[in-house]
Amino acid sequence: MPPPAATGVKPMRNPLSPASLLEGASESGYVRSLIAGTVGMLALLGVSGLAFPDSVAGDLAGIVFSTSTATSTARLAAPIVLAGLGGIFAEKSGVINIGLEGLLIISAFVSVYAASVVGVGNAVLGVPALAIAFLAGIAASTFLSAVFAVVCIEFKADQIIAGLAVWLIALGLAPFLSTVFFGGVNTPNLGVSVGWQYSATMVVFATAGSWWLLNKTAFGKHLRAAGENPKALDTVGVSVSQVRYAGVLLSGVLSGVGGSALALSIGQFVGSGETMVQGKGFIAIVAYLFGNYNPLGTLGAGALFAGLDAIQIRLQQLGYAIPDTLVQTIPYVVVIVVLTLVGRTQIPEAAGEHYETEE
Amino acid sequence: MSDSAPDGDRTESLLARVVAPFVDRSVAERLVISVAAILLSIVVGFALVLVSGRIAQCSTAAWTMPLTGIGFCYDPIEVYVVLFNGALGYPFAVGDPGLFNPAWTPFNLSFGLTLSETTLLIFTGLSVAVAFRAGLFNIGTQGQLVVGALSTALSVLALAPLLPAGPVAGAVLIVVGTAAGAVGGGLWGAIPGALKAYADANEVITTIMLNFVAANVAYVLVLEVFRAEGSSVVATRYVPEYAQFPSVLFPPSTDFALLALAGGIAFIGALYYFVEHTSLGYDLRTSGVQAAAAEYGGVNAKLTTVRAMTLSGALGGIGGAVWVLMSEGRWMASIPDLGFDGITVSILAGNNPIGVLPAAFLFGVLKGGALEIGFRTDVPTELVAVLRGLIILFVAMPEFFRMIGRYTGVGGTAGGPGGAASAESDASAGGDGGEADA
Amino acid sequence: MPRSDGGTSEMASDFDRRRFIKAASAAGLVGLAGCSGGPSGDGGDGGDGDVPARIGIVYSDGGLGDNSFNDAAQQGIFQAEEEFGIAYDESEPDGAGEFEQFQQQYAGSTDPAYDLVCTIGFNQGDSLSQTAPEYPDQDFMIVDTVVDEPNVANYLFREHEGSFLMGVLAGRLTETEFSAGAGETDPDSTTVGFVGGVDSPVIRRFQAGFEAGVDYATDDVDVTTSYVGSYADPTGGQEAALSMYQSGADVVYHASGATGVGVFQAAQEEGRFAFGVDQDQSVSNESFSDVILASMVKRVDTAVYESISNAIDDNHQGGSTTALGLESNGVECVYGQEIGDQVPDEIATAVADARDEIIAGNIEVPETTSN
Amino acid sequence: MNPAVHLDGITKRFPGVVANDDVDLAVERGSVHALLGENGAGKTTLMNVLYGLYRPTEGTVRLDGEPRSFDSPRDAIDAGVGMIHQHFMLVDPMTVWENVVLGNEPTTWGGLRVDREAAREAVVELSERYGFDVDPDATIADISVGEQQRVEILKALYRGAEVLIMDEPTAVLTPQEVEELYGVFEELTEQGKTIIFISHKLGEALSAADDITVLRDGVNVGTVAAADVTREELAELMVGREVLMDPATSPRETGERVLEVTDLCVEDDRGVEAVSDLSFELRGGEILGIAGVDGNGQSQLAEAITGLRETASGEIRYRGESMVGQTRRDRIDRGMAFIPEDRQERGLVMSYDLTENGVLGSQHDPPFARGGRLDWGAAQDHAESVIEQYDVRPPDADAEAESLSGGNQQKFIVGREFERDPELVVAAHPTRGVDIGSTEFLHDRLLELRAEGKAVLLVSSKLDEVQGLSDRLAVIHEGEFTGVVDPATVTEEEIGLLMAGESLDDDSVERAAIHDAGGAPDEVDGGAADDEGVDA
Repeated sequence: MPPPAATGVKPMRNPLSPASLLEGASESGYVRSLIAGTVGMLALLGVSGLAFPDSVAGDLAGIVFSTSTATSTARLAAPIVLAGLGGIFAEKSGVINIGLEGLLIISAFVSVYAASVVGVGNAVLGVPALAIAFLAGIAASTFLSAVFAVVCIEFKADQIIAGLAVWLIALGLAPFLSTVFFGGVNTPNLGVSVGWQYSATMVVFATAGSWWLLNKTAFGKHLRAAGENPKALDTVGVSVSQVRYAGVLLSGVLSGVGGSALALSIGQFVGSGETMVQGKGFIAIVAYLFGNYNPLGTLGAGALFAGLDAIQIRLQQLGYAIPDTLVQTIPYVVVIVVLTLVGRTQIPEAAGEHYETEE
Repeated sequence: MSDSAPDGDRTESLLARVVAPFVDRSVAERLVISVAAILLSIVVGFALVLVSGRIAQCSTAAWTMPLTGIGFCYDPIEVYVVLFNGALGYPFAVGDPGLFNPAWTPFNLSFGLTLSETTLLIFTGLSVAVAFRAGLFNIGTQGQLVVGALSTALSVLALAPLLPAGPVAGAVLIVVGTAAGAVGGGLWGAIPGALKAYADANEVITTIMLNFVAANVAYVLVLEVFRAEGSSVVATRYVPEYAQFPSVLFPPSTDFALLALAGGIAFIGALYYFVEHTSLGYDLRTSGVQAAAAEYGGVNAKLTTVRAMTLSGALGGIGGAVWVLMSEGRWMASIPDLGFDGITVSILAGNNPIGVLPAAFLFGVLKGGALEIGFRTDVPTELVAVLRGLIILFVAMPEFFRMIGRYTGVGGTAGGPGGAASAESDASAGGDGGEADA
Repeated sequence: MPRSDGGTSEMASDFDRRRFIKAASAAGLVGLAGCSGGPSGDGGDGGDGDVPARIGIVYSDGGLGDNSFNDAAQQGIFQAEEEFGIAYDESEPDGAGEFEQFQQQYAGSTDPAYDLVCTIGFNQGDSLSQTAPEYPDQDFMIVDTVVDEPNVANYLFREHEGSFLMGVLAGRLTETEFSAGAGETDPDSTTVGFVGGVDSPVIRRFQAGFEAGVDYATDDVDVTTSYVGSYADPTGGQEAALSMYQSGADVVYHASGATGVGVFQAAQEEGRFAFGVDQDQSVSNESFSDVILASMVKRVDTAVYESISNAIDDNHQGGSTTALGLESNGVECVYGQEIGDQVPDEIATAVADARDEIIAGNIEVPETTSN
Repeated sequence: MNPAVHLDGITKRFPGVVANDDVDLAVERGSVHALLGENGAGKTTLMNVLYGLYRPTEGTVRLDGEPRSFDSPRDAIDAGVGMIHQHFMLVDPMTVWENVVLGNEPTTWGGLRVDREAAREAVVELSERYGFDVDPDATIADISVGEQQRVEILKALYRGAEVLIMDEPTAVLTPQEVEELYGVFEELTEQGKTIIFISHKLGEALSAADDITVLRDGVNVGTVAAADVTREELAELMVGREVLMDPATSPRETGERVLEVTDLCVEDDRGVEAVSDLSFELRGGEILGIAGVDGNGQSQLAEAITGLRETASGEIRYRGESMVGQTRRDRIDRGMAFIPEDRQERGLVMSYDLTENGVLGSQHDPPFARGGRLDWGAAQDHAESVIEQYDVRPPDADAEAESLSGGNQQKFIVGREFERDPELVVAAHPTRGVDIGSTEFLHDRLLELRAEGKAVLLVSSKLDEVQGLSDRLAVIHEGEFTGVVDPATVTEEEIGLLMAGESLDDDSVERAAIHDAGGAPDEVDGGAADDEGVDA
């Protein structure tokens, strides 16, 4: 009998061995190299910053290692990470959801609308307005994701195109409804806001919960199987459709949390142009691809992008004579460079495919 | 799909699977589904207008529902009359005796605007379509258009003083400017192509990122270097009048030139010929539907990827050139989202170059009609954006319409537009037969 | 020195309430399945009856609800509606590409015909310079830029002058120990901030005036500036302002449309002050009135109202340019309605003095930034 | 006692097709039953009925005498029927234990956590009881095909299967693994399990089964005891006519050296060396067979030679010319034909019609392309001529490739490649999934080509095929030749040992191989190669 073909190359390891969380995060060499690269860069920056405190490196180090940057990162990362986690569930189940941006937009609007209807300070059945706002935002996003799920799973729509449609619909619908309700594409300000600590807490819980759900529960295994080899799941009697519905709906729920948190942190929905979501849903996709479908990796990637943005904001204020608009370009260039260096991420084998049970 | 499928083809075959249903579907069925999708989105939009017309507050009812006497702030019928009739400049005399408006000429402002948008969308639609055919999802047409437009504006502005003003110089400048746009956009498009081919970087992500980069870099360049003296907006100087596409027949304010539209149609023909009747076109679309088979057939996958993205970018760049030389007369920040609209055009067209023409026209109508809606009615113009999204959503789910077709016994291709419409009414009426073979 | 303008502020809050009524009645619709909302029949205006004038207005991109520029213009329309009973149609273009089309729609329309088309925002200027000559019989007005056509009345605001006063105020404040409402200064730190929307010549004019004002008022106060890159990104505005406050800024002045909401938010979080722009934002953004110490008000509403009033009187000021600076109160430093009156007198005096000096021509306020 | 499985009068109709026509089948408890038939005979459909994937149009399924009606595989599983598909239904990136318990995970914490320990224990316990040697924590992608198969069996047993259906279980195994599988069969039947396996190989039905049921065209043409029937009788039952069991090879006349491979190393997609230091040569008029278990570098070797995969090191000379660094296109232009193993992924563009598929590979060459323009008229003529000569059905050049059966798809590919007038044909598993009739036809074509003096490199995991057709037979294991033998004299057992990576001591076999393989590289570089390089 021939020995296993590849054992000598890739050490057999059990991804679920009772190892540390960090072990789970570095599920592949890909994530490991990302982590190593990031840590290395930071170390380099720290050392050169200490060595030459008055140089660019010193300034940069001062920015990167400040608490202000850290909290800023936490705030900016929330919608990206939450939507990114949602994206993992959908894509792991085999449905690529590129409509995350749309889900963020619709939940951002609906949460503000719901809060204004209830009236800030009021409560319905003892539930305070802001909590209702969150629930409403989540419900809206989940509903839209359910439409997406039906269209993709029931009617076998092309996932990429249906996802684009979700984005376009939300991009039109939110300002449309805002105009109908409030007379303009931007809503008035609620006058209250949800502190970033709440968002950050939600991010932590959502990340940990997602990690648990994906790696420790039966559902997580079914999800993975639905995305890798739906037939294997089907033949053991688990409905692929149901698992995929669950995956897509979860993407709606998580994006709903993200969108609501985004709007409620300001207390207002801004619907002009690209809306206040400003492409965060697309960055979320990049984040979970970057994080290689690992919730912790996604958290890291989201933090990376948000951190770059936070640094960018602070760099501007140092008054280097670089045009601000160019500084704003840095995160995008970084994404391209990193993607070029690390190359492909592992798309689930059956993602994007329709699955039909035989008869 | 077999176990032996090489890992290296995963992304390619994934894309191929995504793209495949959109390139080989029979044209007739495609047409029926597109029309049905448009009709269905109109129906949904109708309901949306009704509901929001009940929610919004106004002093007088724009429309009263027959029989019920319930008043609505928005008139859902008028919305569509204004949308489609208005986009053409009101050729139909709705409500008045006689079908046609006798004073109507095609060379009116609204129709000109519609055609102007159509022309621009032809180029961006072709740009997305050609990449799609090669199995590449180019979200970056917008960035390629921005870069192309800037190349056009700068090259024409640089060259104009060297030539004696006049129609000859105009022709030269238009040709050079368009070529510069193609080169600029093509090079910008080649970047994600090369990254995809040689570094395996997902082109969806890189093109999205490059859109931001293009917008920001072009903005800074114009703001800091090429801004017109004294201008308070971020824009270059205007290119000379004679170097812009002349508006023949249509009022100059339409920003529409028949010549540019003719150029767009010529490009459609050329691209169709390229894809269907040339060896390189065969390489390109074979890579799109089945990358592994293309490689087997001696197609250099990497080169084809770069080629397709370059061609796609060049088309986007030409779109930018036309925008500069026909619409705006200069490069200006806040370029409209023609590149993103190109994605929707291409999808509606089934990524078929020929289909791009009607699809671009439809979105041109939606654009022209949106302006009319904003102007004539109280309905927020974002309605049209919602309609656009719905059309894309419905076009993406042909299975839904096939199902309706099966339930109602309406054949896939027999009915044409009418067939699809009756398919829906039949479905609500209960359907007759055809259930047995489900 | 005018403090807050009672009339406008009352109207503004009235307007906000109307919006919330809409939202509330929508909730009613959800609850009662269509028993409320819809046409009310109590307005009585907007019919096709006798109106002294019919006005078309094309807003700047960014849309209504920015609590700023566009809303200010709309106030002018409301005022004219209330006082003259005019009829109006308004359009919110989606982007710069649509300005020309909307302008032409209004200009070319014969049923109804518009007595005046108001175009709001500098970025409509180039479009209008093409539209206006094509419709020589149509009257236009434009805010924030000059279109040199006989049928266009131009209204220019000297925002740099107003911003200069904000700079003086900010510069003096940050050196003083001061607390009011939810905010306080840190006299040890001498930094103030400026948050811009999109980096562009117009916003740089605000920045230039502000920086010059700070320089004028005091020697050793730093101005940190940041552009968010959008007029619709309150999160970005919040982050930019937060980092300014956290690195010691006591006051942040913004010129960034709806992005500015984030600046106010940040001010509240950090217990510092913010300056509003375009409108008296302590009124239009009432929930932040405890940190909005003052606003650089551009009387866009006045410009709109005046041009309509002229149109009714058949006195269109075509071809003329009305420069609305400090002298004509076209731009002003308006103190916030809640905490503005707590500004120490000597600082208010310094601001008022600077205003006089500018009007007298003794101070030349720059329009461009140094770098 | 009732039979464990009794299918009674099963008829299954699909639109336009009767897949099973009134089939009866009775399988005794504790027995191994082979379901034998050609491709398309209805074997798989029948088993899908038993497994609940299809509902029968007519007829009943009885288990232990009780009539059952399954709406889904879940019902079948609950009733104790397990199925091991030909393509394993395993999730590659997951571990063995995860796959075994998939869908029936033991959980703790009120369902919030999969009880990994319990699951592993169950897997270990099961594999010990049946003598399987499987690491429960190994990732599926990392284990051998034979082990994967045992994981599939474990999956079924874990779910309490009493009846195991196996679809072509030996298709991907080495002879030794096949033997081990038979051992597993014994172990299972001893403990009272019932096994039904689907096969189209006479030999394995005869050696592994107690009873054999032969299906032809959806009809049960007979159930026989394996002990009472000969190979020839079975074959006749299967095909419905007399079959020549061995392809007729004629003595060879080798020509010029066409292909020389020296110290070739090739990596697979993961960057692992799949072909290691391989050297051989191939002459005109010769068929070199490469036997081996799938996944031992055959695919990478074929791809490297045909230009679909880069070489890591070493030399490939084709007609005297170095091919390293040359593109796929270059090799097509120089007359290298390739029948790929995955015809639906590579060999054909499934959504193209045959006219379009007919020019695949020649799309830049006359007569189809002139000045960059494609002549669809010429392409159609070409496709029609291939269809006619190679008996492709339906004979319609406008038919899309995906509408053809596997055998006809293969015939079209073979036709297209042979019509290029190649000097070298690399044929990878040319008859995999092809019915007996078409297989015969394709074998004849390969022999014809050989007779014309062309060189053929035949890669196949079917031993009888490579043994029957080849002039020389190289056995590959983990990217290396474990032996080059004379197919006429070597025994199946010897090949099996070689396939498993062991070497043969028998000097005579080895000697023949060395003689033919051409030995030292320098000898290859000199010799005839130089003369031939010119007239390529």
